[in-house]
Order: sequence, then C-alpha cells, then structure tokens
Amino acid sequence: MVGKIPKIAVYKFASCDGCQLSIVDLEDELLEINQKFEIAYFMEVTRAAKRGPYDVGLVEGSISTPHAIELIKSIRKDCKTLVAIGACATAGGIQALRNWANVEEFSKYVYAKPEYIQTLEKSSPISEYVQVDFELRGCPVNKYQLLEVLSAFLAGRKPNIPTYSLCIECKRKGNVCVTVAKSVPCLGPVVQAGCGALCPAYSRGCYGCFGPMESPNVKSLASKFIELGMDKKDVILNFRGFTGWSKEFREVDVLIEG
Amino acid sequence: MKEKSTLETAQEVEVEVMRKFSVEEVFKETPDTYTLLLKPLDKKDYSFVPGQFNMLYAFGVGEVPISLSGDPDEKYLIAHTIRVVGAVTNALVNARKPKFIGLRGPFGNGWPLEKTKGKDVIIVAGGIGLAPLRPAIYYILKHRKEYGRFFFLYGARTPNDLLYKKELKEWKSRFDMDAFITVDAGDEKWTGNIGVVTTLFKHIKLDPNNTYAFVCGPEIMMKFTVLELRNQGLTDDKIYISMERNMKCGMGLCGRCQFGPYFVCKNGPIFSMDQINRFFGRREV
Amino acid sequence: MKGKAKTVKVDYLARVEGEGALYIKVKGTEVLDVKFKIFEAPRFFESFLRGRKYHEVPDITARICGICPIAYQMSSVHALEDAFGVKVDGPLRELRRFIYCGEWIESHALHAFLLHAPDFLGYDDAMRMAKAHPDIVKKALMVKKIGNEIMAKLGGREIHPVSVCVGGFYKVPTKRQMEAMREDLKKGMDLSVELLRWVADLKFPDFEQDYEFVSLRHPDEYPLNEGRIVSNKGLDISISEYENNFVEEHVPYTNALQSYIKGRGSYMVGPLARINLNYDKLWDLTKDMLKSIGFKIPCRNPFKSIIARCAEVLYSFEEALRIINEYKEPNESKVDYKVKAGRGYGCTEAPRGSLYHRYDVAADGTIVSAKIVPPTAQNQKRMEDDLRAMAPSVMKLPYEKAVWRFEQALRNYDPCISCATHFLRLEVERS
Amino acid sequence: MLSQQKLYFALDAEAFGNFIDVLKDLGYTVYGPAEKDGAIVFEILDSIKQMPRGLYDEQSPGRYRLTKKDNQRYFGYVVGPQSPKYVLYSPQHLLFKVRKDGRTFIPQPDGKKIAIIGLRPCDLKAIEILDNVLLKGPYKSNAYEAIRKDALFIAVNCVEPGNNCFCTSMNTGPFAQSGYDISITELLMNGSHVFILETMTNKGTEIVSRLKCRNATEEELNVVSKLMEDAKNKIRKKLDVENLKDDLYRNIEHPNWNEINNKCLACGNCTLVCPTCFCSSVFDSSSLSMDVAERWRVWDSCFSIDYSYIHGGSIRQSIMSRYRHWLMHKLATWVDQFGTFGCVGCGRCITWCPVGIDIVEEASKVRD
Ligand SMILES: Cc1cc2nc3c(=O)[nH]c(=O)nc-3n(C[C@H](O)[C@H](O)[C@H](O)COP(=O)(O)OP(=O)(O)OC[C@H]3O[C@@H](n4cnc5c(N)ncnc54)[C@H](O)[C@@H]3O)c2cc1C
Ligand code: SF4
Ligand code: SF4
Ligand code: SF4
Repeated sequence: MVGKIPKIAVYKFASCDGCQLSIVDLEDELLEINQKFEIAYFMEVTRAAKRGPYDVGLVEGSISTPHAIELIKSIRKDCKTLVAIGACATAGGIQALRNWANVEEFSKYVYAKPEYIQTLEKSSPISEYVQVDFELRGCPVNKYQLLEVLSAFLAGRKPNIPTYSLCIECKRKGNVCVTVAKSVPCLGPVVQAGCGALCPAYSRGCYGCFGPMESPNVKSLASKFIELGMDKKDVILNFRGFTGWSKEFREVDVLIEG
Repeated sequence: MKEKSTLETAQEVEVEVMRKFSVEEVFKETPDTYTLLLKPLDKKDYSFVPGQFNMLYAFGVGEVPISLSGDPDEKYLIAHTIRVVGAVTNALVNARKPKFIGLRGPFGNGWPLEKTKGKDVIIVAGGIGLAPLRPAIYYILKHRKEYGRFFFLYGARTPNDLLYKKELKEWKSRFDMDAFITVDAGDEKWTGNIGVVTTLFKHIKLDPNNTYAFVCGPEIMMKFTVLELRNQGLTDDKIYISMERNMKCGMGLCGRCQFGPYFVCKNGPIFSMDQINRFFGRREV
Repeated sequence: MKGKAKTVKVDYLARVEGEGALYIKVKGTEVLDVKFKIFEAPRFFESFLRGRKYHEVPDITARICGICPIAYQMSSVHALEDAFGVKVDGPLRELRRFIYCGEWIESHALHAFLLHAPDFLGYDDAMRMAKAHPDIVKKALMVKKIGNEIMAKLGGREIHPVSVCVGGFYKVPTKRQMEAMREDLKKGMDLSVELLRWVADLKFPDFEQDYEFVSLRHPDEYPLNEGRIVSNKGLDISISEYENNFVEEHVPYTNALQSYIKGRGSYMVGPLARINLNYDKLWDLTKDMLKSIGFKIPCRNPFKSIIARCAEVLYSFEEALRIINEYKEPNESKVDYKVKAGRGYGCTEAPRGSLYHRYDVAADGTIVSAKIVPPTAQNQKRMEDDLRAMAPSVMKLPYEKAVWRFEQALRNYDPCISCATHFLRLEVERS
Repeated sequence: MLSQQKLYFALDAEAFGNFIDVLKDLGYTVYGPAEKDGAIVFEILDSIKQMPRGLYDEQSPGRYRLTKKDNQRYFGYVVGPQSPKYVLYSPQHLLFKVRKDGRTFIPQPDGKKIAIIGLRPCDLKAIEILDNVLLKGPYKSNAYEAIRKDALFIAVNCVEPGNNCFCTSMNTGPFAQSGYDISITELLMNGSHVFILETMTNKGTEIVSRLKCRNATEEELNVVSKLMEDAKNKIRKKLDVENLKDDLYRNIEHPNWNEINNKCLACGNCTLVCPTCFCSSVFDSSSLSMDVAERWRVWDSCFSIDYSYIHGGSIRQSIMSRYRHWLMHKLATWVDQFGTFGCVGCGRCITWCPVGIDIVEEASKVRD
C-alpha cells in the first residue's frame, strides 16, 4: 500500500463476536493497528462511523436473515478487499446446525411467538452470497493469523496462512498423536492447521474449528473412527460441529453410508 | 502462523545472507512482463552462466527464482525478465522505490554452451521461456564462429506477448541465424506466422547428428517441442530443457523442487532429455 | 406542558457486544415508549443442542459468546455434573475459579476501559481516548492481556478455550506452570489498583434507583461458580428453583427474551449486584481500596458499575494469586463420573451477571432439552426501566448529548447481545 | 558378533544414574527419553528420574500403546513419535531478520552442546543420512551444523525390536554399527541389571572413563552376542531391497498406486515422524510497521498442496501422486540423490499414520 492510510471496516452477522474480539485481543498491537489503518467502521469498539468505500472489510458471522443478504451485498460494494473471518463467516458456524433440521418438523414446533422472528432456513457462509477475497478460518480465528492477514495486506503479499492438515502443526509442536496413542478420534488429519494444534496438546481430539484442509479425505477418516468403535451417528456428529456445513464435511453422512 | 523459536531471543549478528541490488531501470516488455536492470549496491561484480537463475527478494513480500536474462559479459548491470503472476513478482517489478532488492545466486547449472561448440544449435522458446535463453543467444552470437548453424524458434500467445521486440527484429534480420517467430493468435497488424511454436518446425531441417537443442517454455510446449525434435531425428542426449518447480531455498535444502531423482535447483534447472525422459511429461511427477 | 413528542433513536448501538438498537419516545415529562431492541440474528442454540452429546455442550455453548466463553463452559459443566450427581472439588475446583478469574479480568478490563470509560470522558472510542490518556489505555490493555493469558495458559486460547470438560479439565497445569504466572499476576494486581483509583475519579451522573440486585452468594467465598441465588429484597433460593421464581417473556421488538422476577418485575445482575450482595467476601486489598476511594454499599448508581467492575478485577488478581499459592497438582485431570439420565441445573457468575443453564440428559448422554438464561436477558427489562426513569431529565439535554447519555446508561450493564440472542427454545410446547 | 578389537565396559544400574550428571558436568544439554501423554519422547533431562522405567511400546500400523512391565528396564521401548530430527533440525527456525534499509541479522546459535541419550541404531543411520542432505551438498544448513558438530550421541542397541521395525532389511540395525560416541546394551539377567558400554570416539571414551565402570565379564559379553542374534531373528517385517529402486522406477504408472487415494489422508504425519524427511518451507513475513521482515524455515511435508505449487496450480493434485512422490523418494530417488535409501526401517511412519498405511506393503504392491 502506498501513500494514504487504508480504511478498514469490521462487520458482524450471526456470530458470537469472538472473531472481531480477536482484534481487540491483540493487546500489544492494537494501538499500532489503529495507526496503520484508519478504523472507519467497527461498531464493537467505536461510536464513530465513517462512510465507505473502505480498503478492507473484515466480516464476522454467517448470513441467516433476509436483511443480512441485502446488507452483505452492499458491504461487498463498499469494500475493495473483503475478508471473511471465522467459522461462521466461512462455513456457516455452529448455528448452521439448524441447516439439517427438517423444515416441516421445524414449523411444527411452536415457539413463543414465531411471528416476531425473521430468519432464513439456512445459516450460510459469506461466500454463498458474495465473492470473498480471502477466508480466514477458525472458531475463533487465531489472532496472530489475523495480524498476519493485516500485515500481509499492508505489505501487498500473500498471507502466510497454510492450508495443510492440522497434523503437520501438531507434529511440529511435538504433541503425541491422540488417535494413535490413545484411540481418541481426532479430526486433525482432515482439518486445516492454524490453531496451533491446541486440542491434541490438551489430550483431546481436534473438533474442527478451522474447517476442512486443502484436500481432506473425509471418508477414510470416518472409516477410521468407525474402526475405533464409534457408532455412525456419533461419527456424523463429530464432523457436524463448528464447520460442519463446509462443503467437504457437509455430506459425511452420505460418505459413511457409501 | 509462526511460532517463536528459542533462537529468536538469542543474540543477533549482522550478516550478508543476500546481496542487495538497486533497480536501475524497468522496461515494460509486454502488458504483464518487465525487464529489470539491477545494480549491485556493494559494487562488487557479478557473473553467471547463461541458464542460471537468482532468488530475488522483495522486502517483506517474499523471494522467488528468476532466471538471468541479460548479457553474461555484463558484470555490473544484471537483467531479469519477470512476468507478473502473483504477489512477489508484482512487488519486484514495482520495486523502484524501495532501497533494495535482495539477491541470492546465481544458482543452478547452465546451457551446455561449451560442449556444443562446433555444432549446430537450435533454440526453442515459448513465452517467458525466452528469458533464460536470451543470455545463451547473446553468447552464441558473440562467439558465432565457434558454432555451426543457429536456429531460433519463438512463440507467444499474441504479438503483444512477444518479449524483447527490438532484439527479435534484429535477430530476424541477421544472416548468421535462422529466426522464426509465431503467435497463437495474431492481430490486424501481425503478418507473421500463426500457430503454436511447433508449427515452425516445418520451416527447418536439422542435422540430427550434429545439432543440440535448448528448449524453455511451459511444460506442455516443451513436451511437444521434444516430440518434434525427436521427429527430426535428434536423440535425447542432444535435447536440453529448462525445468520449473516450486523452490523455496535454491540450495537443495528445502526439497520442494524435486523432479524424479533431481533437485531442479542444484542438478538443473537445465536437463538433457536422456536424464529425465523417464519422468518428463508424466502426470503429477 | 404540551408539545410535540420527542424521540431518540439509535439504530446501531456501538461499543457493546452484538447488535442492538434503542428507541425512546417522550412527550413532555411523559415517557411514551422505551425499547431496547436486540436485532442480532437468533442462533437457536437451545434447539440444536438437542440430540448432541453431553460432552460437546461446554464447547458448543461457549460459542454463544466470545467474550465470556468460560461462563458458558462453567454453567454448562456444573449443570451436567448436577445431572450426573458428581461434585468437583479440591484443586480442580480451584482451577475452575482460576480460569474464571482470567475471564473476569479480561472481560471487565475490556468493558471498563475500551467500551465504557470513553463515555465518561466524551470520546467516541478508546483509541481516541488513548491520545489524551495513553497511560490508562495501555495499562488497561496490559491488565486485559494478563487476564487473557490466564485463559490461554489453562485452556490453550483466550476465546473458546479447549480444556474445560465435565468432571474437570482435559489437562491441568503443573505446579511450575502455575508458578510461572505469578509475576505477571502481581504486575496486573498493581496495575488494577491504579486503574481502580482512576475510575473512582470519573464524573458520575446523579442517578439512583431502588434496584432489586440478584446474584449468587456462597458462604465461604466471593461467588463465581456456586452458591444460592439471593437478592437484596429477600430472594434466597437454590439454583434448581430458578425457573419457579424467574420468568422469561418474548416481546415483539426484540430477538431476545426478557426476564423478570415473578410478581416483582425487573432486576439487576452483574458486578454492581454482586458487590452489593457479597462485599463481605472480598479480599482485604480490594475492600481497603474501595474504602479509600469512598465507595459505599449499597451503591444504587448504575453508572458506578465501572467501579464495581474494576474492584472485581482487583479481587480476581488477589484470588488468582491465592490459588497459585495453594495449588497442588491433582492426580487426575477430571473426576470419574457415570453418565445417566437426569436433569441438572447450573448457575455461575459471568462477568455480566448470573448465567443459568438447565439440561435434561438421556441415559446415553444425549441432550434432550436445554434452557439457557444469559445475564443480558435478565438485565434487559431493567435497562429499559433505567432509560424510562432517566428519560424526562435526559431529554432536556441537546439531542446529541441525550443520545449519548442513553447509550451510556445501557453500557452500564455491559450488555452482551450475542449472549442474549443465543435464543429461543424451539422445543417448547408442541401444538 | 562382538568385535575382538573393542573394549567393552560394564556399568551397573545403580551407577547408571550418574550418567546424566556426568554429561551435565561436561557442559552438555542432555536430551533423552521421557514419557509424555502416553508416548516416549525426547525431552531435556535434568535427572535420571525423568527417564521411563519398565515402559514398553506396542506398535502396529496406526497404533501405539505404552505398557508397563514388571521390570526396571530403561530402554524397553523402541522408538517414539519424535526422531532425533526434533533436536537437531528444529521444526521452526528464524533464518534472519532484515530491516528496511537492507541490514540483515541472523540469530546466533546459543553455543549449547547437546547430548542425546537413547538413539536407536536406525536413528544413528538417519542422522548420517541427514548429514548427507544438510551438510554435504553444495550448500549446508548452518543451524543444523551448529547443533550437529558438537553433538554427542549415546546409542542404545535394540534387544527387543518392535513390530513395525524393519531395520534388518535396510541394513541399519538392530545393533549400532557407526555414528555413535557411546553405545549401550542394556542387560537384565538373573537379577542383575547392567549396561554394557562401548565407545567409538575419544569423546565417548572420555565420558566412559568418568563413569564407575568395570570391564565387562565374558559371560556378559556372551549374553550380548546372543541377544544380538536373537534380536535380528525377532524382526519379522521385511522389505526386499534387491532391485527395489529399479522396480519402482519401472512401475511409476502401476495401477495399484491409485488405490492409495481411498485411504491416505495426506495429513503428512509420516513425513514429520520420519527421521530423514527434511523437506521444509521457507516463508517471508513482515511486521505491521513494515520496518523489519523475517524469514522462517519450518518443517513442511510433500503431502501439502503448496509443496509443489507453481503458478497455475500444484504439480501434485491427487493424493495418490503425493504418496507416490513420497514413497518413491524414500525408496528410489533418494538412492540416486544421496547414495542410500531415504528410509532406515524405523517403522515410525507405519505406526503414526492415523489410518495405518504401511510403506513396506505399499512398496511391494507396486512392484509387480
Ligand atoms: C528456475 C526458475 C526460473 C524462473 N525464471 C523466471 C523468469 O525468468 N521470469 C519469470 O517471470 N518467472 C520465472 N520463474 C517463475 C517464477 O519463479 C514464478 O512466476 C514466481 O515464483 C511466482 O511468484 P509470485 O509470488 O509472484 O506468484 P504466486 O503464483 O502468487 O506464487 C506463490 C508462491 O509460489 C511459488 N511459485 C509460484 N510459481 C512458481 C514457479 N513457477 N516456480 C517456482 N516457485 C513458484 C513461489 O514461492 C511464490 O512466491 C522461474 C522459476 C524457476 C523455478
Ligand atoms: S467463528 Fe466461532 S468465534 Fe468466530 S464469531 Fe463465529 S462462533 Fe464466534
Ligand atoms: S493428534 Fe490429531 S492432529 Fe495431532 S497428529 Fe494425531 S490426528 Fe493429527
Ligand atoms: S520412511 Fe518410515 S520407516 Fe522409513 S525411516 Fe521414515 S519413518 Fe522410518
């Protein structure tokens, strides 16, 4: 970037706020970010809102209401570079669990006053509605990866965000594989690196915050889980977590049934 | 993500890991390709053999392998011709302002210019593939008497995509070389050949026992060129091609440029076909 | 006095977590309408928890809120342990308090200094405030960072940490790892003393209400994970009686349920309620500091919640340091338990106030039903009542100022809208 | 058979405890086996107490379990998920920092001398292979050299090889032939617990002289000889290396390669646990301020897409082609590159593959 300070906007859709909070969690860098970027729109931290267009837009959250569809389209027009941050924005998030709910069964339930609520049938990633320039994975995103994306933007380079498996990160870190050493089902072999292989480091299996890796062999891993004694239903649940609605994980049930 | 290594806290010592060059001139060759002339900031001279490449570093952006494309006799102004395809190449050609371009090299082997003395030489280039061959052309033309017949076939997508247009014109008008140029698709002004580079072979007749071929271009172009050369009777030991693989270090340590049993960075980038025919053109090797 | 009705509208409330709006209509001194709207998209947590396995609940409910994930993890594991009839004690219980201290520090520092303090000084945000008060903002960020580090050291990361589970933790820190945090915590404690002094000198609008304060109360400690639910107006119930005493109501303009105490109305949860009800359980340094800045309980000025928040930060450092000192590595990272069918209740003190969970679990550990009442839903009605009460006088201010004052009044509650809209149980009353 | 020319010392188990102290006194940072999360890994040892006792590792494709036996053996296990590569060629390494003005800084090695206890014969061979790659080419890895040059290797001979070991096929074990300073054979016989030591270098001899050793008895040496024979026979897993390279080259398009697509996860575990896999990525990063930039080397894997990326797309898109590249490298192209196989038969890739793909089986399947 040459010359003027790039304007940044941060948006939120259906989400827990965790991903945008990651910016504020960069305690050591926050004030510098504020110098290198003009924080033009970021409701969670400032009342002041500047009009677009913006150089970068960071979008957290999934699209799940009719209003959100309109909004994301206008955001796309406002932002030269649009970055979707987090599992909600890149895979529909945990709230996408409702995407499997049978619509008919859904409507049979009468909740308090359904007419008050507007919602779409599905919770979808941003890319379902508009073109996204970069997707940063994670539930939440890794704040250092977020910083890397911002630094890379300023330097005009490709962010160093690997798309290979979590296992690579796990082994580099020196963790002992929980699947091999303890028969604990771990999604690591089909999940993208990025978190720092946290779960295996805490002696538990990865549950998929970062979504599918570049070329996930879901079927093979699912068979392994079954071999470890999990029943099919639980295997499906295992894949159907925070990034369950990603294209590669969505149809695990079909893959298992063959 | 980077994890902090313990070494990061260790004492740091100033060193030369790469030489620094300034960008003296930038020529726009085609809409997406530029030739850079670089001058060593340390004022020491620089020499290479045709076919070699450097690792060029744009500050904070990254480092990529780029062939030397200038005159091997020029020691203080080295040339690189770069097609902008991504972040690093983009940063390099737009790097007029920064203080320096980092350079490591030269790496790799060169075209077999000694061994081919006294023989006919045919050079076949496709697109940006002409860049690593230009130093060889310079060399042969400078030592013209030491070689036999000299053919030059070059193809690009459109007339606009032809590199070194001035020199092409000069080469075409020379009597001591046979230069043929073609484009995949012409435009109103184009009066030359149209068709892929292999269609140029109909214009020439090689002496199979006495000719060496140097080929560089996209892998698919090289594949068909090799077939043509074989058609004309050249044996694989006389066909040399320049390979491209992902490279991160240029020093044979990162492992990424492996091609069959070879490291493109240290055993190549130039290989004779008989070295690699087992692997060349096979899917995903 | 007759005249035209004046309205204040804030379409998008800033410096809160999540998406909310504000609508106030006043005619003369008569308040015609007050709405705190939450338009954040509903996410239906309670409905999709059904059918999931119990051990996934702490991870899933954490995603209701990125700012207080530990609160969700704690309320859910306590509720599930209640269902299975297990008790977590000793060092594991201490570690739970420890990680919760981290969340209080991080969340309170965030709210007090990055979201709330700019209101008192008239800045749009903390970055602008940092130009005039760089020291304070930097110190607050340091404190926040130390809070986050506690979470990350115990749970791998500050947002949605991965270590908490039913029965304890997936992995517990060694004594040495705990000790390694001591220096930072001491530093954080010193900083939080300074910060507390600083907030005490802010200018607070004159505004008091006769609140019903509600929080947990525990005989031996300042409440975090356990206790009875009490109020200053005589409420004193066990957690399992929550739903007999509190009701949630669905009102048309908001995507969150509002709760109130049966037969009484709105109430306040959060740091001000906690400190008013549990002052005696604070550690000495915090008490001394509060005394020295002249803070008296009961404090009925909601704007002073920022003081309560900073006092709780200081308390959390004291408590965390105590836990480090007394920490003994447990033999097992979690206690043994048997999964069985049943119902369990949990209520813990999230930074913003009490967070109630109730689950029905099937014999194989599948969740049959879930109910979650977050603090912001509990405060929502009270927030509107505050707005209503201050509206006649605030409306006399110039429009811009009035708007800002109303916003500030909502921020007193550190509303977490993402929490409030975890939303709606789809399983209620089949027709 | 034991060599006639060599001196064999015996160290009683009680005196063995001193070993680490002696090494520390000589200024070594000592890496050795320790139990962590259900496996034996290399850790920095302060005292012998950190070392496992009576722990054995059961290994089969995709499975590893530590089991406790009723004895006090230190080296009952075979190999864990970490190879010496962890210690010698760190997973991530800052190559240099460069400032905007071009001044470049390299972090200096901390001058630490390291000793590694418990290297298996296959690991020693693997280090030799790494030396070929990282030190003996036209360029070398300075970081590797800095650690490697003064490193002290204490090898342990395998008397109870594991299920996935095939060192006899690769001619690397189960007894150490070279590359060590001191080798150890642990003997548990009729109630006595002794270590038979033998040295290969002056450094090794110097250290042994500081231990409370005695000369090994003839009986002890006979037992060692017997164990050596037995160990060899215990290894069931066999890879026929005769003409292996040529067979593989010839079968590069063998139909069986495609089958691996169904199973291989392309997760990269095999490459990271392998003691000889050296592939890395190098990346440049910059700070927000753009005042300094850094270059890092990190372990990478030929199973990642980026590994073979060139503009327009990766060369190896299919999982099959990535697996083929890896296997061919280990067992064929490595021979042309460095004169040895890239595999030492330690079996780690078989054990630590989450779905248990077995390199020995796969190599046989594509050989006609
Ligand atoms: C021996 C050799 C000589 C070359 N000579 C020239 C030349 O003279 N002129 C020229 O324009 N190009 C040349 N290339 C290709 C050039 O290296 C790539 O175009 C360049 O790496 C693309 O980098 P990027 O970041 O701009 O593009 P992106 O497509 O964004 O690439 C991302 C990264 O992938 C790697 N990469 C991508 N393509 C290649 C590639 N073809 N080879 C190696 N690594 C790659 C690089 O690390 C790069 O930074 C040569 C390649 C090799 C191997
Ligand atoms: S991706 Fe996860 S952390 Fe990020 S906003 Fe969504 S639920 Fe929160
Ligand atoms: S623990 Fe999980 S992420 Fe780590 S290596 Fe094993 S399968 Fe891969
Ligand atoms: S390829 Fe497998 S068996 Fe061979 S050395 Fe590597 S990890 Fe060991």
